[in-house]
Order: sequence, then C-alpha cells, then structure tokens
Amino acid sequence: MQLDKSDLQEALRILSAEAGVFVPSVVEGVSRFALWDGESSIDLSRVNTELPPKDILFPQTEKMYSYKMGKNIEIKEIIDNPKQVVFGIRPCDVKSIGCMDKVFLEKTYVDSFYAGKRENLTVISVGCTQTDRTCFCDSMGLSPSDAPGADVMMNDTGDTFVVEAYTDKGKQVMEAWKPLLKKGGKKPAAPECTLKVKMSPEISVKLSKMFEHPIWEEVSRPCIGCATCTYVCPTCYCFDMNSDNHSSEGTKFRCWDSCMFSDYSRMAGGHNPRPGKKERVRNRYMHKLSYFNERYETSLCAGCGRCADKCPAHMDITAFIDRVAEEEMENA
Amino acid sequence: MSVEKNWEPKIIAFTCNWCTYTGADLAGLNRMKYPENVHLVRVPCSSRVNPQFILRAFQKGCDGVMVCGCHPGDCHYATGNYFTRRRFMLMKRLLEYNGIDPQRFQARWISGSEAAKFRDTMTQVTAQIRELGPNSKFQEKWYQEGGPENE
Amino acid sequence: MSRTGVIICHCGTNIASMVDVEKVAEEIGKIPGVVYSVTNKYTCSEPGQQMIKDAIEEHSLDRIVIGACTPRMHETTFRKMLKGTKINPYMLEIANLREQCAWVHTDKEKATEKAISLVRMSVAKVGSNKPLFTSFIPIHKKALVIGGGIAGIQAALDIADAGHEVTLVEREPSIGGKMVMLDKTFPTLDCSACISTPKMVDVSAHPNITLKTSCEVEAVTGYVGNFEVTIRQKARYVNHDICTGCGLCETKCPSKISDEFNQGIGERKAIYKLFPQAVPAKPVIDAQNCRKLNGSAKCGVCQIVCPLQCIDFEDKDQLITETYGAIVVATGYELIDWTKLYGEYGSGRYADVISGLQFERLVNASGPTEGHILRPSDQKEPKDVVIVKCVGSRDEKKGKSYCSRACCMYGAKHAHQILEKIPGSNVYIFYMDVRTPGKGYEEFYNRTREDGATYIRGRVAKIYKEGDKLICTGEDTLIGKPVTVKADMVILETAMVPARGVEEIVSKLGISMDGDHWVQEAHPKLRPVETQTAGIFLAGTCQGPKDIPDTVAQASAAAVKVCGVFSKEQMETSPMISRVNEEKCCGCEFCVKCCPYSAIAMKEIDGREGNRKIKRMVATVNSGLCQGCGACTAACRTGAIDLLGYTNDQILKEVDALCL
Amino acid sequence: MHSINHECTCSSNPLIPHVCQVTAIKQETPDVQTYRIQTLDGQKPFSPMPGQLAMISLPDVGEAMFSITAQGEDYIESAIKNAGQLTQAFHEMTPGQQIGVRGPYGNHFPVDDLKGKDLLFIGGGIGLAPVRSLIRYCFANREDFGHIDILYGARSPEDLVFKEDLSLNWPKEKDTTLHVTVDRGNETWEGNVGFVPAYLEELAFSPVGRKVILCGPPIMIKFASQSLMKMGFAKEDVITTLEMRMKCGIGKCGRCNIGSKYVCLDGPVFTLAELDELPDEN
Amino acid sequence: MNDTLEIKREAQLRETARRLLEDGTVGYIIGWGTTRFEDKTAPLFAAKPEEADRLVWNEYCINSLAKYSLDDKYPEKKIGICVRGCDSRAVNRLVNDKQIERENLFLIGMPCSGKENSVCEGCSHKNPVVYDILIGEPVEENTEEKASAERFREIEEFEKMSPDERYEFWAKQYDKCIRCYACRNICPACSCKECYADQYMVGWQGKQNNRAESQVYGLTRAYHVGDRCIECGECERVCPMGLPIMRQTKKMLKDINDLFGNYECGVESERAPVLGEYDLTDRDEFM
Repeated sequence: MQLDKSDLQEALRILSAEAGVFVPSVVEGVSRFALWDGESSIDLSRVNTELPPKDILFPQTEKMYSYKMGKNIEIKEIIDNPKQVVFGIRPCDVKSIGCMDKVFLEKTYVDSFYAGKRENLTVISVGCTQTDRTCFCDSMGLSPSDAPGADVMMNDTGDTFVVEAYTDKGKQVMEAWKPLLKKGGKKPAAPECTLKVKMSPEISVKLSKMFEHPIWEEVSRPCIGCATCTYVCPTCYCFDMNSDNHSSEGTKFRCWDSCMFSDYSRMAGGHNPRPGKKERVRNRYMHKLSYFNERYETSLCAGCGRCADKCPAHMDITAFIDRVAEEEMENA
Repeated sequence: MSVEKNWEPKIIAFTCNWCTYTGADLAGLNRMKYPENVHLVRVPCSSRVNPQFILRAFQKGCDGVMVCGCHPGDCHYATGNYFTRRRFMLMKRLLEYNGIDPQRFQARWISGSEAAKFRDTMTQVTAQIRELGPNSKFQEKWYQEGGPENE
Repeated sequence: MSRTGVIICHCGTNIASMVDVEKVAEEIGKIPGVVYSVTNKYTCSEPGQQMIKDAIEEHSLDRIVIGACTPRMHETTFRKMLKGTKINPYMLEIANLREQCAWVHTDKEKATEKAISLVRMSVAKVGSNKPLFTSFIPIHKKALVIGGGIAGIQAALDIADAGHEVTLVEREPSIGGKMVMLDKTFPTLDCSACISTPKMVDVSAHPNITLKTSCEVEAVTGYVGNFEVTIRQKARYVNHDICTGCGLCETKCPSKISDEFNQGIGERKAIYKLFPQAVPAKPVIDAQNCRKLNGSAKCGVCQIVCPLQCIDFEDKDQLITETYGAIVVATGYELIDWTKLYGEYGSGRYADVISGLQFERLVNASGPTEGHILRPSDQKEPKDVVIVKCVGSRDEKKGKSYCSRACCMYGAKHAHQILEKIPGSNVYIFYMDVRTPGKGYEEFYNRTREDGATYIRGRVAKIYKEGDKLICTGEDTLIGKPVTVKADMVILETAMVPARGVEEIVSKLGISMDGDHWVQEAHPKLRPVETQTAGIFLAGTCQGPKDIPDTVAQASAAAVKVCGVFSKEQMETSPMISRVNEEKCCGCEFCVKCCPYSAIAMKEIDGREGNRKIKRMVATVNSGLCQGCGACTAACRTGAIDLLGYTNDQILKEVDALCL
Repeated sequence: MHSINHECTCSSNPLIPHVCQVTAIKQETPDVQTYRIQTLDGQKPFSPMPGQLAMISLPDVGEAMFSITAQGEDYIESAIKNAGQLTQAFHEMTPGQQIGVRGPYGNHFPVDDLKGKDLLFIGGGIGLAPVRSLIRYCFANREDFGHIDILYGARSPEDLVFKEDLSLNWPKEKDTTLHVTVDRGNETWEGNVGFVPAYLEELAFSPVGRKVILCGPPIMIKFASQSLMKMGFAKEDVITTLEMRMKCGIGKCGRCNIGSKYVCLDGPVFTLAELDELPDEN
Repeated sequence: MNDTLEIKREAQLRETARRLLEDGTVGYIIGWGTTRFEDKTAPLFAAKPEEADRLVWNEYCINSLAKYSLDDKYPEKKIGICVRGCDSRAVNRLVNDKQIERENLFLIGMPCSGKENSVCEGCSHKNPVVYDILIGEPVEENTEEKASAERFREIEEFEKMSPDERYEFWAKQYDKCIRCYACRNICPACSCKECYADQYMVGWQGKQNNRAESQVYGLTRAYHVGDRCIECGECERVCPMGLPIMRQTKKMLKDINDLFGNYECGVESERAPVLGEYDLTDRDEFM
C-alpha cells in the first residue's frame, strides 16, 4: 500500500485521536522524538535523531511507586501506560526496542513498568533513504530500509510512502488509515551504509576470550567517564532506583544510570569490582558485543552510530570492532 | 500560575548564632512584631551557609531566602563573614542571572543589638515577596504534579 | 527508625498564650519517628526536666526536641540534664517558640502554624543528629611571655605569683623595654626607672620565672594547652653562668658605638650592658661591632681582662624547644621614624630637632647628660623650646590615621620638665587637640599651662635653621593667623607604631593584625586581651597605643586569662567542630585558606590508586584550634569537611522540613 | 547453575515491595542484629530456598539485598550488619516497625547435590548468615546428609554471630562437629585462636565424599579456597556465594553482572568451578 | 591558519616526541591522533618512539588533554602532554588545586592559532603560558581589545533580558540536559574525588532527571567552578545536548572581574581562587 506524503499529517492526526504520537522533531535545537501536537513539523530529514526513542518505553526518570512512612507504611504502585505510537523510527532503533524487549520481558521476570508501556506502543518505522557517516547498521545485520520488529514499516519513495503492516497492531493502523491508503507502491532499494564494520558472530566469541587482553587498557584511555554514549544509546537499559523523599512521604523512581560512571558498581563498603575506566569500558563493549549475545543470542548494538558521533573524547565503537577483527588471537 | 487564596510567603533565613539570631531573640524580648512568614535556621556563622542551601530552599518551595550575619569586622569568628560576603555577592548575581527576582534572595548584616533592624528587615522582605507572589522558579513541578497527594 | 520525643513548653503563658501548644504537640506527634509528643508548663524546671528523663526511659527515646525559649537560654541546661540519661547530650534540638514566635506575633493561628513548622524543622534536624563527645586536651601549665617590657614583666610576674611557671623571652640583652628609658611618668611624675627596675629585679629573682634575654621566638606549633615553641637563644659570647657582671670588660673594650638605649645620644662599648640597671646585669658582645668578631682586628681584650674567663668567641645561636600552655604577646611598640616622613622638619638634618624619647634620655639623671637638658648640637641649655604633637599620628597623609594616645600627656610632661629645670625658659606646644582621658590627666595638663607652657593650636608647617635658631612656622588655627617661633630646640612627640618584627611573630603564632599592624584582638570590646587563637593573649602596646597604666592593666588581665586556662588540668573542647571525611577529601586546600584559626592542616595518608599503594594529602582538623564556625564547610565543594552539630545533612533536612 | 525459584510472591510487580513487619529483633554482636520478618497478618512473606536473597527496604532511606538466614512456619529472618545509612536505620528499628520486602531472589544452594554427602560449612564473620539457612535446612532434613562439620571464625569472641546456635543448638545435633575460632581471643575465651584458613588446614578434612560450603569476606574466601585446593578438594565441590551491588534484584538494572551472568539472578551461589568460567571481576 | 607553518609544526612535534620517548624523558606522551573521520581527532597516548608519528597537529585537535594526567597522578616517569594555551592553563589549574605535581609533567607547548571550535574566537592565550619545550615559534596573540571585547559579550547581552526571560531561557536549556556529566568530567576545574552530585545519600542532588534537579546541578556546578574556570570551553563542546554551559561560568567570572578586579584563571601557577580569600575593602552591598 502507499500513503501520499501530503496525507501524512492527516494520517498522524488519525492516530493521535487514539494515542499520543511521537514523531522525530527538533526541540530547542535537539533532535529527538517528541509528542506531536498536530501542528509541529516532523523532521524526517535526519537519518537518526540525536536522542534515541528509548525514553518512550523506558523514561529517563520513571516513577514506580509512592510511599508514606509512619506507623504503617503505605505503598502504592504508579501505573502510567498511555496508548502511544512512535512514528518515524528507524530500523536500528526498532531493533533496539527488540533488545530492550528481551531484557525487560524475557528471562524469568517481566518488568511490569516496561511491559505496560510496550503493550500500548505501536511502532511505525520509516526506512532510511540515505545513511550518515556513522551509520553501520548493515554491518550489524540490519537493513536500513526494513525493520522486522516494527508494527508498520514505511519506506519513502519520493512522493509517497510504501506502507506495510507486520503485526496485528500494524494492521489496526492500516485499518485506521484505510481512507488515505492507495494500492501499489514498490519498496525502494535499501541505501547502503558507507561505514563498513568488520562485525561478525566470530567477534563475539573472540571477545569472550579477550577479557584479559591489553587492548582494553589502550582503547579505554581517552574515556572521560561520562554517560554520553550510554544515554544516547538506543539499547542501553541500565537503571538505578532511588527515592524522592519529602519528609515522611515520597516517590520511588528508577532512572537511567550509566555503567561508565565510576560509582555505578561501587558497593556500600567502598569496594568496586570495576574500579577503573579500563574495567568500565571493557564491560560496556563486552556487554554490547559479547555478553548480551551469550545471554540473548543477539548483539546489543544496532549500529546507529550515535555514540561514535557524540563521544566527547571521540571514541568509536566501530574502530574498536575493526581492531578486534584484526587482532591476532594468540594474544587473547 | 494562579495564586492560591490562602497563600502566605514562605521565607527562610539562615542566621548566625552570634549576631542575627541574637538580634531576633532581642526583638522577641522587646515584643517587637513582625510577620509569621520568616523562619530562622540557626548556624554558628554566616560563613557556614553553603550557597547550595539557597538553591535547595528555592527548589523545595521557599518564596524567599535570606542570609544574615554579623556586620563585617564584627564576626564572632573574626573573618567568617568576609567569605560570606564574597560568596553571596557572586551567588546572588548568579541566581538573578538565572532569573530569580532580586528581592527573593537577600543578604543582610544584623547585629545582636539591632532588634529593630531585624524586625524592619523581615517586615520589609516579607512585604516585597508577598508583592512578587509565589515563587515557582527552580521548584519541583515534577513532584508537585505527581506526588502522592495528587493521586 | 529513630524514636524522637518532643516536648512543647508552655513557658507559663509566655508561649501558650500566643501558640496553641496542644495543637503543636498533636500535629508533631503525627510525624513518623516521633513516638512521644506532649506539652509541659515549665520544661526547664526541675519537674519538667524529670518528666523528660522519665519519658526517655518509658518510651525508649533516642532523640529529644524541645519547643521552648531560645536555645541560647537553655540549650546547656538541657544538655546537662541529658548527661544523666542514656541519650547523648547532643541528640537534642530546641525550637525557638518564645523569642522567635510567641513574643513577636499577634495572630494565634498563624503563630501556631509557624510553631509547628519550627518544631518540624527541629524534628527533621534531630533525626540526623549523631552522638557527639567532648574530648579533653591536657594543659601544660607553663606560660610563655613574648617581650620583656613593662607589659611582659607585669604579665610574667602575675602568672608566676599565681604559682605557674613562666618563660619570659626578650630579644634585647635586658628586659625593661621602653618604660625604663623614660625619665618620669605622668601625671604623678614618679621616676620611671625607680618604679620599673624593682619589677625587673623581681622577674630575675622569681623562682617561677625563667628569663631568656637575647632570645627570639623561632617557631610555634600546636594549640591551647600545648604550644610547641622553638626559641632562638642568640649568641652572647659571654658565659652568663659564670659572669658576675663586674664590668671590667666593658671599661677595657676599645670599640665605641652609638648608644641605642640613649637614642643615639652618647656612646657604648661593643661589650656592653644595655643600661646600668640592666637585668640580667651581665654584658653581651655586639658581634657586629666587636673588632675581634667582625674580623677588623685581633683585639680580644675582654677575654684577657675577664677574671673568670667568661668570654667565649665561639658562642653560637642555640635553638630550644619547649611546650607551653598559653602565650602572652607583649611585643610593644616603637616610635615612628619621622625622619623618613617629615622633610619639612628637616628629615633629621637638624641635631636639635629630637624625638620625645630622645628628650626622655636627655632629661634622665642616668642619661648621657646626667639629666641636664642640653641641646645635642652644642650642649647649650635651650631657652625656647617648641614641642610638636601628633607627629606621624592623626596624619593620614604622611603617617598614621590613629591617635597615639599618650603623646598629649607626655608632651605636657616634657613642657613641665623644661619649665621646671630651665628657669626662664619658654615652651610652645603645637597641638591639634588636647586629649586627657585619664585619672589626674586633665589636672596635670592644666598645671602645665599654669606653669607657663604656651599651647598653640595648629600644625608646624616647617622647621628651618636660621643661625643657631630653629624657626618653626605654622598657623594658629584659633586666631587664624600664621605663627613663627624661634626655638633653640624642637621636640617631636611622635606616634607609636608596632615594634619591628611584629609581622613575623604574628605569622608564627597564626594570629592576625589590623591594617596598621597592631595585633588583632578577638573582639574590640568584649575580648580585648584575647586573640582569635585560644590560649594566645595580648598585653600592652602590641595591640594598640597605650599609656603605662593601661598597659599594666591589660598585662594583668592577660595574666588572669592565662591563669584561667591553667585552672584546669585538662580542657574540654567543644565537639561541634569540623571533621574531614578523608575518603572524599581531594586535598585541594580550599578549607585551609578559609579557616580563621589555622585549624586545618594537610596530612599524608595511605591510599590506593588502582593496584598501587600511594600517599595522598588530605585535610585534617586540629580539635584544639577549631572553634566550629563552619567557614570551611561552605568552601568544600565535595562536602568532605563537615561541621558536627550543623552538618550539611542536618541543615538540608531543616530546609526540606520547612518546605513541606 | 542450579534450579531457580523465580516465583515472586510479593506482588505482581516484582519491583514493588510488600509491606511486612519486624516482629522481633535480636542483637547478635555489637553491630549485627537479626530481624524476624512477618507479613502484617503474621504470615511468612514467602518460602525461600536456602541461600536465597531478599530485598529489604525502608522506602524513604533505601533498599538493599540481604541473605535470608532462617525461616520458620510463619516468618523469615535476616541478620544484618550495621555498615551504612540504610543498615544504620535498620539498627534503630524497634519491634513492630514496618518495612518493605521483596523476593526471594537468586538461586540457592544445590541441596539435591548435597544429599548423601558429608558437609563442611566454613563461615567467616557475618558470612555465617547466608550459610545458616542451609545449615538449618540440613538439620531439618538430617537423614539426607552425612557428617556435618561447621567451621566458623570471627575477629573476636564478641563478633561471633548466632551465639546461641554455636553454643547451645548446633552442638546438640547428632553427627555434627563445631569448630569455632577467633582472630583475637580474650580472657574468657577458651576456644581456638587463629585465622580460618590456618585452622582449616590444621583440622585436615578429607575431600572424599565431602562438599564444602564457603562464605565470608573475600580475603578469607581467597585463602580458604587455596587451603581447600591444597587439601585435595575439587573446585566442583566447593560452593560459595558472591556479593555484588544490586538494585533491582531481577536481572534488569545491569549492575551486578559478571560477564553475562547476573549475580542477583544466576547467583549468588556458585561453585568455585563455575566462578572459574566467569571473568575475574568481583 | 598558515598551513605550511602548521605542517612544519606537526613534523617538529613528532620529532620532539620521538626524542623524548627515546631518551626516556617521558614515559608516554598525550597528544592528538587520527580517527576514522578526517575532521575528528582523538586523544592519543604514545608510549613507544615509533608511535610518535601517529601524533597529529591540525585544526581538529580540539580535545583538552591536561585532565588525563589525573588518571596517572603518581607516574613512574614524567608524562608528556601537548599543551595549547588553554591546555597549559588547565595544567596550572590542576597544579593550583593540588591535584597534580608540575614535576610529574613534561609540557610540550603548542602555539595554537585557533581550532574548529567557536570558543577559540577571542582566545586570550594562544600560546601556552607554561611549557617545558615550545614547538615552533609562538603565534600572534589576539589583541587585548579583541579578546576582552569577546570575553563577556554574550553575558552582557544576556543580562539585558528581564528576569522572566532569563529564567525561561535557562529552563528550556535545562529541560534538555540529560545529566551525562560530560561537562563535569571534562572540566579541569572539576577535580573532586567524588562530585557532590554523585552523593545521593547526602542529599545535595537527586538522581531523577527533571528541570529542577538539572537547574540545581547547573547552578551548583557554575558556582563550584566559576571562580576557577579557565575558559577553555570544553564543557560546552562536549555537551551532547548543546547547552551553553560557559555562559554560566563566564557570568561568575564577569562578576568577579567587576567586583574584585582583573581576574583570569590558570595564567599564573599560584593564585588563590577568589572565593578562597577576601579583602577588607570588598564592596559591601548587604548593609
């Protein structure tokens, strides 16, 4: 099916009657997914937003429960799972949502907060027509124009979008859009990432044997220990739990945390299993490229390139992967 | 922001034990009257007041904040209030630069004998802040919107 | 969770009439952690205190909040009361419901609301209180007095008489200071030497006093009760243990040097006693001017003539370190060097323009002229004498802005002495004001005028020489006309300034000075003999210009302060002082810069960096010096230094509690 | 790794604590207290397996993971050492205090693998706490296990936890030997003085048919493991528990990973052989 | 930029670096190296003489390097660091704050005529203020007029706005902040062992990300570093959300200059920060 680009506003308006619609836009100079108010412009000019869409499902600060202390403690869960649609999300970010699904919904416990939001989220992906210089999703086994995890997949053909529903949720969207959709339309060929990274399943296996490798000392040195890479990453899901206390009552919230912070893994007594930047950078790269593969059979990096773009010290995970690929294994 | 009907300015004053707190006690002894809005936090010296306390007070919901100590030269600890003076000259400007109305944060030297000055200052500051209305700057809207009370 | 007990005091009707105390107790009782909340008629009374003690037992309280009068009134009372319970005395907070609430408000409802806020703040704060413990520091009951002028002498004698050991340090070879140079003292005209030399002898004879002349303080560390002082004993080249002070050496010494004790009028030898009545009455060698020691000649005559072989040309400076419990600073004053400031008075070119102190030596019977007033240039008796007051004082442009306090009186005394000793003489006194605030001072001034001294209100603008006369021109501001006086001699009553080297001693002691370099007292009105550093006291003119009675009074006051320190075996220190969290301290030294008491020092501790053991510097607070002001805490960005009793956590909790 | 009981009985949302109350407090040592925890209606909050963990919280102060030291018909118990802000607040509690509890978390001691074996429990300091749940389990099912040796060490006699068990309860159990040692004795101490690893070598246990459960401060674990290896124990037969910083307890927040394993989910119980497989990062 | 001159400077840098590594003067050298992208360089740590040739010197050498010395406070051999004017002031900052010892560093001075970085406009110290060896000839400094006109221009304009406008501006900025703390971690004036903002248990700062908490963070940081800021602009460069962070610290600096006289940090090796001292004659406006 096809949707005329001129009908896009209308298409979104239809969705926004039922749900909050998030679209890529520029807010105060920052490109991110923001709630569409029916008027604001939709910025599909960028390949990727600067901030990933993960906060729609996993807000940077998310209230979990309120409490009142006293002779009796009262605890009340805070449930906030509105119906939401995210439009214009790129295949790499869709894959990232897939990673988060694995974390929050699989392996024994289901995270209720995430599950509630995920249940109510419809993902409408728009494939890329071009790639940024830091994009390397096709090296990570993705296609810039196809997001298998999306509910609806759309691709830009110039004047129209080719629209395809991948799930039941997607079919509902198509149903709602029925008056706007036209038959036909041919999915355009996927653009190719200019950045080719030597990623392969072997890299994950290789890395799992490189825990003590001298490479970590070297690659970690420029790191300044900030959270930029983790906060712009669409898959980084680590969080902290804290309370916002007002005398005897307050709210327990969880908030993004970063494994790059020095106090992240420090224990109450002061012992820190990852005391230096070497250990922290190693943990992050390993987590992305090896540990996660071991646990969930997929890599935790979608190749969006945001970290390489934003790192204050200009560290680059793609350069790291290539380094590992070239590394002779006798050192491992 | 609509002003609550029964809104009363909430003013916190960090006062040094040796001058302003004593001056306030003297105002009490003399049964001088001033508004109920002023709440004193007793500290040994005005130099004990960390400028971060000021931010905290605004953030948590104070409408006005004061720092009061001995007159320069009269500090019980000799030189403490010279540091206070520098710290708050800069902090006051920084706050105003970030949009706080100048009246909302004030520093004053009030000695242990200046009960009348204490009364007059507190009366005047309360009036100024009443005029300005409730402060919402630096405040935790986030909590107010979703705290347990509102559920 | 803590178990806080709250008592809201009615204070008779003082609080209860304006604050609904029952409501306060009820509201506060709802706060989690408050397990006991009641009102009481008179909490500070014996039954009131008993009630708290009982409640502590009955309700297993671990913290107490009392809403009552100002904590400045009864904080100590209640802390004392808690000493007898299982609760630490510092697990207490007092909300000021009387002076800062009931007495100053008129609307009962609002006052009650405010009272609730105030108590809630205290409850929040007390929740973060930690038990604090006073520590004790031992007191070394030995005092150090720096400076052997009349102030130091008096302080040393008073402390020694009270039964404590004293070391008196004087950099000159003899004690006595300025007072012993003076001829007579106003207004009684006692012979200055006659009343001061016996005190000097008392010092040397006192069993509790160790006299250390030709000594200077080299270094001071430590704190009240425990000052470690290093004293430099300068080489004297004369063994005072053997020397009997016979004076033979002095008579044979060939070097003649201008005599500083006589203010340059007259001469002394290279081996010398500062003055005839010097204490100790034994000579020293002035190495700079000794022909043998400065290498200009072989000499050594003194060594040859000394019957007891006291002379030791190999003598060296020695450093002695001792511990003192208290220090009295009595470093005194000197006169401003007018020659550098007043070109219009000849900058010292005219021999007969002399300073007040030079005149004291001229008129002194033991001075170079044996008490005859003879002008230095030609040894003639002056007939017309001009006295100029306020030279260097009250003169912001050239000298000091302050009034030197004693000059009006000694100016009058000098006029009186001239008129008495030189019949038919004329004395003209140029003055700005005449200030005589002292017992018998105004009478003395009047007597001088009756004696015939002519007081002219105005400054002398210029002094120049015409023949053997000194022409003094100025303006009589009372009549608004220029005046010219032809004088045989001019006496400049110059300003007192701090003794040379005061800057060094002040920095060694870690105390401070004012803009004019007078040593800073702790409080100008209420603590005039104390410094900011506990255990260091001030006597005499080091603190500011004074006359002799005031100097002696302050010296005795300082002595009493010292005895106060020594009245206990050990001193309790307040536990509400700063404390460093070494784990957080990054060693930036900002706190050090802010401490008024030099109570923060850096120390090296063991640390780890990765797998390596390293040494790093952290701040450390000297509990003997810290007075608990907290200036350091606000300078510490990390919050590594915190003030116990007023911690960041406690204050933030108070703020938060108000903002509910 | 062993079978995991991941059925959170507290709430449908595993991150939200269940309000329980502390019904009894016992002072074990100057800085260790044991809390008996029950639901508000006097029931057992949940039935943990030996070695499992519970998240215990005072919502306004914080939340942390503790091992469950014992359970009864209608209660669970946890022994907690006063070491920080939260544990300080615990130590200020009085009976009747309400707290937040969620769990049980983590795997547990492989009780089935231990059946029929002689057991050697080695505990150091507060490290006896996690082991105690298993010791009690073994006594409750005494026939299933062979000879039981308990080797426990603390810094000083005052620091010995569960004194009642050590002096009264456990010595009464049949076929059980207690070996207690302290680093520094006092006037009244008549037992052994010395570090755990040294005492362990002195006691010369045979590795044949014996499993070891080892828990204590990292330094003790390190040296005791070395001693055990020297004595001929296989790494597969030495079981220990790990401590990591934990926040969520359910394998999501990312903090407690060692390699691809989460201590809160896949641990805290590991054999030394399993630990060898993991990156050296704890 | 005079290209041939700078190319020559790069060659000289490599040569010097090689020599310093060869003769053991330094254990390693911190400089700039290439990345995958032509217009980006990354900090390079060269430890072997042959690695000296990987050092680059071009208009993209923008990362400040001095703070990396804190990762190795107790080195066995001296650490060689390439310092531009701003980096050299950062070194002075760290030495002043007792975080490193000057003797542990070997400073390779790099006269710098400006990089692809807006902060370089109006730079007041293009040449290093302290160094052990200078690579090539010094470059011409901006005129004092230019530097001082540029220094507080933005601040002065901003001050003209009304309080509400200013609040609005900053509120929107802090709404963007993601609290990644890159500004803090890159800042040579931020050298606390444990930042106040990480001490959640003390309660200075909540970890929740919202406008109020981010404002508190922003203002507190401005106050903490304001009297020690060396105006390198790294905070602003690294901010992934593009907050004009320097406008806060520069406000502090401007007020300090207005109130207490000329003040520029990191230019002298020993100078107490303004808040670490006082003057009896300071203006008194709190009467």
